[in-house]
Amino acid sequence: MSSSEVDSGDNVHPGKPVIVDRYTVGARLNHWVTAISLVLLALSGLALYSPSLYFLTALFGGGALTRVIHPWIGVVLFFSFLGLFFRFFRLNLWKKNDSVWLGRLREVLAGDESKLPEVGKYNAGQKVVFWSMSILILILIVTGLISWDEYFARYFSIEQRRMAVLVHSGAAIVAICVWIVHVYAGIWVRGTISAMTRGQVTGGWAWRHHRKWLKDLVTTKR
Amino acid sequence: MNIELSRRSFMLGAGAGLAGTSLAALGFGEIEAAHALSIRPFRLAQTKEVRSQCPYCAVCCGMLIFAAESKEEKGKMEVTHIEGDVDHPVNRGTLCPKGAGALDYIKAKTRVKYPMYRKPGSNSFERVSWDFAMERIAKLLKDDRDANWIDKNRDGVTVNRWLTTAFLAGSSVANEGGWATFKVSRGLGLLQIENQARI
Amino acid sequence: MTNSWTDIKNADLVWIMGGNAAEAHPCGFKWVTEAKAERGAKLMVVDPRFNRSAAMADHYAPLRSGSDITFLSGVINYLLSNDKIHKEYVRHYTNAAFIVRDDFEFNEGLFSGYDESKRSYDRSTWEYKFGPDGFALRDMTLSDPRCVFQLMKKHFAQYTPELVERVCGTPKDRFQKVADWVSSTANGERSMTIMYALGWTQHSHGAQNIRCAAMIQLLCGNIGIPGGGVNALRGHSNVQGITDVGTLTAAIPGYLALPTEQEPTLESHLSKRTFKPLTPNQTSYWQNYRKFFVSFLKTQFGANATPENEFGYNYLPKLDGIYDCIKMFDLMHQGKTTGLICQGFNPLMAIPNSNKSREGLAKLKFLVSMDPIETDTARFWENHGEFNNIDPAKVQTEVFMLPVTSFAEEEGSVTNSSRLIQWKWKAADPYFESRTDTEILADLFVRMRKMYEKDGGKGKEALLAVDWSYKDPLHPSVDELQTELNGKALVDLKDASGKVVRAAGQRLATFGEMRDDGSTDGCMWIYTGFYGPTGNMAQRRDNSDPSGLGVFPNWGFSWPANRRIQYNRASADPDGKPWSEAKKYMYWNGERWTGPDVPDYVPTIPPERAVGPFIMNAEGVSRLWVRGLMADGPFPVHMEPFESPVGNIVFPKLKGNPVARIFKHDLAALGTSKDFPIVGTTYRLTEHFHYWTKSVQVNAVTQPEFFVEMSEQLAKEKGIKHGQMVRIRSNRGEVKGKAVVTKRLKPFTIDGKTVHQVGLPLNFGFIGETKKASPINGLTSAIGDANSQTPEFKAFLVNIEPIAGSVA
Amino acid sequence: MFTPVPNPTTNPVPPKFGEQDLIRRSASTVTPPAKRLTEVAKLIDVSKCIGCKACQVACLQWNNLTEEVGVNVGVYDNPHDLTENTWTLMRFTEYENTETGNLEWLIRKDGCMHCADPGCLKACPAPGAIVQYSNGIVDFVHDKCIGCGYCIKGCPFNIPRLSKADSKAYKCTLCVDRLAVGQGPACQKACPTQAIVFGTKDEMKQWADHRIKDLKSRGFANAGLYDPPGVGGTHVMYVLQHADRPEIYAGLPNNPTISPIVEAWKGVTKYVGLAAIGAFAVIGFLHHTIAGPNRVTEEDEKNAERLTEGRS
Repeated sequence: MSSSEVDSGDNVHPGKPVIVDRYTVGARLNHWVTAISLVLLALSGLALYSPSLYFLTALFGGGALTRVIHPWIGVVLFFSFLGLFFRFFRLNLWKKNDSVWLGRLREVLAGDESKLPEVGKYNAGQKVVFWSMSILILILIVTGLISWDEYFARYFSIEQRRMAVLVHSGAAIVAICVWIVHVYAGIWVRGTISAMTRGQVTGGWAWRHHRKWLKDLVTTKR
Repeated sequence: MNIELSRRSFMLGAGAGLAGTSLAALGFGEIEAAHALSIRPFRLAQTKEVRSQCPYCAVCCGMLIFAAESKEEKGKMEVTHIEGDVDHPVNRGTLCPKGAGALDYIKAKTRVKYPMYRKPGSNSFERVSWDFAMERIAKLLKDDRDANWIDKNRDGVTVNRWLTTAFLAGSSVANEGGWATFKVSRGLGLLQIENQARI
Repeated sequence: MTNSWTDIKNADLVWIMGGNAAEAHPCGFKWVTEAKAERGAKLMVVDPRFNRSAAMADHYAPLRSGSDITFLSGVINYLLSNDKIHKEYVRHYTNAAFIVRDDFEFNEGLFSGYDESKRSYDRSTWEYKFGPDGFALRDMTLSDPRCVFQLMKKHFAQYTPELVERVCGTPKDRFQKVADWVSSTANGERSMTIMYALGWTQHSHGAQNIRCAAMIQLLCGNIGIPGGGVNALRGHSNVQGITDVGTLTAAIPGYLALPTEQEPTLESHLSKRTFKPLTPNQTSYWQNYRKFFVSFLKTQFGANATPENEFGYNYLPKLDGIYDCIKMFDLMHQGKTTGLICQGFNPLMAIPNSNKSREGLAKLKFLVSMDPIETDTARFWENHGEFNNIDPAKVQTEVFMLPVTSFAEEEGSVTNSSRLIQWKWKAADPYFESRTDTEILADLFVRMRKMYEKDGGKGKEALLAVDWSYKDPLHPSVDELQTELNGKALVDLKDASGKVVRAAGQRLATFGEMRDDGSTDGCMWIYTGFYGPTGNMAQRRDNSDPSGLGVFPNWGFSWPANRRIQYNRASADPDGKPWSEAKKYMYWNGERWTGPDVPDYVPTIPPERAVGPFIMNAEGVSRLWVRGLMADGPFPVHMEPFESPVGNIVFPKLKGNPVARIFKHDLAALGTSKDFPIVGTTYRLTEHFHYWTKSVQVNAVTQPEFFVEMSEQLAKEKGIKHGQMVRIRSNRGEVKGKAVVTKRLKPFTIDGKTVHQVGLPLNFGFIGETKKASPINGLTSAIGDANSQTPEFKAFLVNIEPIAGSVA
Repeated sequence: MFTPVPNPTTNPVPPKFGEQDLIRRSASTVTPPAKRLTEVAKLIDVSKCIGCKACQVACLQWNNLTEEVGVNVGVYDNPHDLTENTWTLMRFTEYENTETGNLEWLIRKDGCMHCADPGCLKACPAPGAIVQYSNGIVDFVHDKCIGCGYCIKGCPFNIPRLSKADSKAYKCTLCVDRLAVGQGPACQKACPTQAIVFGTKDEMKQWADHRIKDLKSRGFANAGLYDPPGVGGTHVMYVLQHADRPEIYAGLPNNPTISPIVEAWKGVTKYVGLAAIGAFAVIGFLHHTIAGPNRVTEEDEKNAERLTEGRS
């Protein structure tokens, strides 16, 4: 099974069109908790990050509440993402073909997938998003805790706390960019969003974008 | 009062007049203006100021005591703030940490509010009336005085003394209270009288 | 203080020793920093610890606690042997020229007349030689071998810098610089002020420490001039006023004496104290003693004081000895005392040997505490674990804790350290049920008098003789009491020509108006004029200073006679001219004495009358030689504390002060350097005031907990870590505190031996906001100075050890 | 003696400055005032400081603050650090001067320096929570403070502290309410030895010169004024006996500046970050416009059906 691209819960339902189960209810819930946290974090974080976006604190009931809520959402995000991580990390492990796929980014962006290797459950782009988010969230939680003065100020020097906020904001910017890529990819690649809403995609979608996954699925679920 | 140079009252400089007028034009009253600015209104405004002096050491620094009606005891004036008296030639408005904190002395947790009495062998004080305390103390004093009074010594010299009760006089009481203390304690015939001068 | 706080700014050299002005009197110390900053003055500090004053000093010299006399004698020797003295001042304004009796002797630390069995001196040989005219003999050339000056030279010759180093542990160069700087003021051009406090008084030879300082200042001519003087920095706000008013065992207001039982009549009392001049033309102001004493009697007994009954003289109690606070607590400990009234006094904390004090208090039938705050004494019967270990059930003492108004809730006059009487106005109403001291005492007194009137009793006559004719006997007014302090004419006072100079009922303007025939009253002559006919001088608030010398003549009232610098006639030479322009103060203008101050002199006596400037002294001059006025010698000698890490190196026969009084219990409680090798010394912290501010939250914040200061070397030797809890023991008790290991304390080398010293702040106890602590006086010994009975708090022996596993 | 400010009056007085005198406001801009106030300063002369803590007490009293009673840990510094209630603190250093062989007890009053270029204000994300008046006062406005603690990180002197009670940041206000009625700060008024004096910044510099001259005459060749240019100068200045080594005074920073990390964070990063986010969004948009959506074709569906055939 180790080389199989199939996750527990994945399934395929022949028919017209073919329907493929891509994400279980648990995975989807987990994803959306993470997603909402991330959006809220981005909004509250940006509000505290740049005076020009301070108006966003209104969404959270003012500056002080924004400051109070942000780190707690961060904690939620961290544990939520931890869930996603353990769900998804195995199929996000880097494979040789991923490098090939990434090497042909031009074709990817052109939507010309015939020239790409067959993709498992996740393509290299998704894997990059997954791993960068994993690393960034780890950085964010660590630096976030260091700069969470209400509880942790006394354990760190000023210099460490200063560095932490700088790294935190840098990491957050990168994370937001990664998030943009992630969301955009979902929109651009039509038929993707249903994977996270209903948990299902069409067979055609799977054939087009994750052919190896579909094939493995058909094989294993025989 | 030549000690105060008016120069210094202008220290805050040119902007002051401007601030006053422009605010007035906006229709802000003084106190409201201060609130609007997030600058706390001056605490001492409309309190009663009294010139006093520090109760601690013998530099006897001049103090300004500010008082207002008590929240705890209606109808009574209580001290709200203390700072140094700039007019005073010795301290010139300064106070040491004791003097600067003298308000916390007036309001100390251990301040005695009522006459308190502890019975022999008891484990606590109980609140009593002034009348009870005074009557009891007077009785104790009289009993001891009557029991141990010496009007003449062995040589027949009139000595009028009472040696079995002692009086430790305070050194922070004012001179007038000090004199009353002397008059009463000597009037009773006490010789065991001391104050802090020796220690 | 001979001078005033603001006068310190006129000093060219400030010497702080036996005190820590920056710590204990920060706002007075301001004038030291002013002298430094604006005058370029130098500050030197000599102290066992590098303290807050030392932090401000240009020169610091350490000395072992208790060795001050040797250090100061070293300075005296330096001045005399190098002839660095103000010669004319010494010749004319001190008794240097006076010839001493031939039978006076000094041997191995003891003066002639010592009686070991009585531990006292027969002081009759410590006297001048008198001529046939009854006046003392003098040699104005100062060369007679029996004149005070020559005796002094001989007496102090052995106090060399080497000896100072051996005894005091002061490095020679550090001592030498002090002596050099002192000598730079022996010229009338520059002045030095000496500031001291309990660091000098709290020794068994404390009074002699101050003698030394006075002698140095006289040799330099620094008494009576701006920026000079010997300035005692007093503790409590009104300790000066309360001492003036005489609430001390043997006193009557204004430094008059309470009669002893050897004085059965008024005349026998007065004749001993009305001193005749010892040289021609002298003022000898105490000749007026009888006027002051009779006026006092008129105030105490009012209409009951008549010429027929010697003005009520025999109503006064008479002494059979003195009852100072050490004696008081010894009697209490012996179970001889029934009751104790503490008015603003916390003796469990303040009196030496707290364990003895606690045992004494437990033997009382009743204890009354009159205080704005709860004191440790008022709660002495309460168990506070190791800090006050007592079983309440076994204490049969009745205790009263009476609420007294605080300083802000009453009005009256208060006398500061420099004799300046100022007014405080009432700012707030009494806190809850509190009453003023006067109201409480009046209530008690009136009640007792009623009891005696109704039921009779012993000593009734004396009790009822006291004048209590206040308008409202339960509330004598401040105005009435102040009038009594000041004095008034009881009948029309007339001058020689018959003109009325003061109408009956009018308040007196000066003590010069007092009479000895009962026609004036006034219980405290030195204050007369402070509430004179023109009004309440203590309330004056004109802070102008026309001379710029910090005199402020119209601010309050400085007793006596509104004088700011005492002995100020000495600021001019015998011809009445200022010693120098730089130190110009009071001078003769051809008609009278003038200057920025009130002359300490009859203003119209011309210089050629050769009346000495020290008008209170029968000699007319100051005393380098103190005659028989001190119990332990006419000159200072090196004496060790009763508990000392070393023997007396200078006079091996002397054990402590040979004439200090020691009670049996206290003798037995002395420890030895074998068991207790470390010198302990107690002091207060700037963040606290005695035992009051441990009840003050904000002060508890700034110094929250008892600690002991020690050198890095001692800490290492004992294995004590910074901030660790340590135990300090003396032969009388023990205390626990945090270790403050500091570079500011250094071990001393005394006669080749290393001597450690620890510093023990005294402000902590078991009542209040600070962390609980045992009274520091649990360690100290109840042996006092031979003259003043001030306990030896500044030098005693302890040992110290770490308490395992307790690092802060 | 530096002439003290006369006693306060108990009559209400209009404040001498206010909102219209702000020259900086955190996370927002202000209209520069038409006329600037004279700059004021507090001068702390360490050589005159006896460490009595009167300033600490006066500060607590004037500002109605209550500090906890702590413990002794082997030093005179109490409390042991600045807190939300202790806005000023005496820090004690025992310094052995090897040149003179003398021990020096250096006692420095720590607290807000009221920098001309305040790092706290720069770091603060809440508009108007930190303000700077043209007379030099840097004040925290607690209604607007959100308690993020960025000011602490922005401060080159490590001064502000977060309150455990209301999670807002606190520090010395230079007694803005006293200055507004013409009084000096409470700590300055109390200081027994005039180790703290207060006046216009020019007066303070002159007074400092006078003090430095005195110190030099007493052998402190390196005596000098601490008015660090790295933060544009401060409105709390020190006279130091050893101005060449401020760090011996309980770690007073030598030539402090706003930390480059903070500068980076509040400066370039902010723009680069927002630009990056914007760029990603724009690129996405452009890509979509140019490349169009990536749709699944009929054929893809067919292929999938083919693959799964016979599997039902």
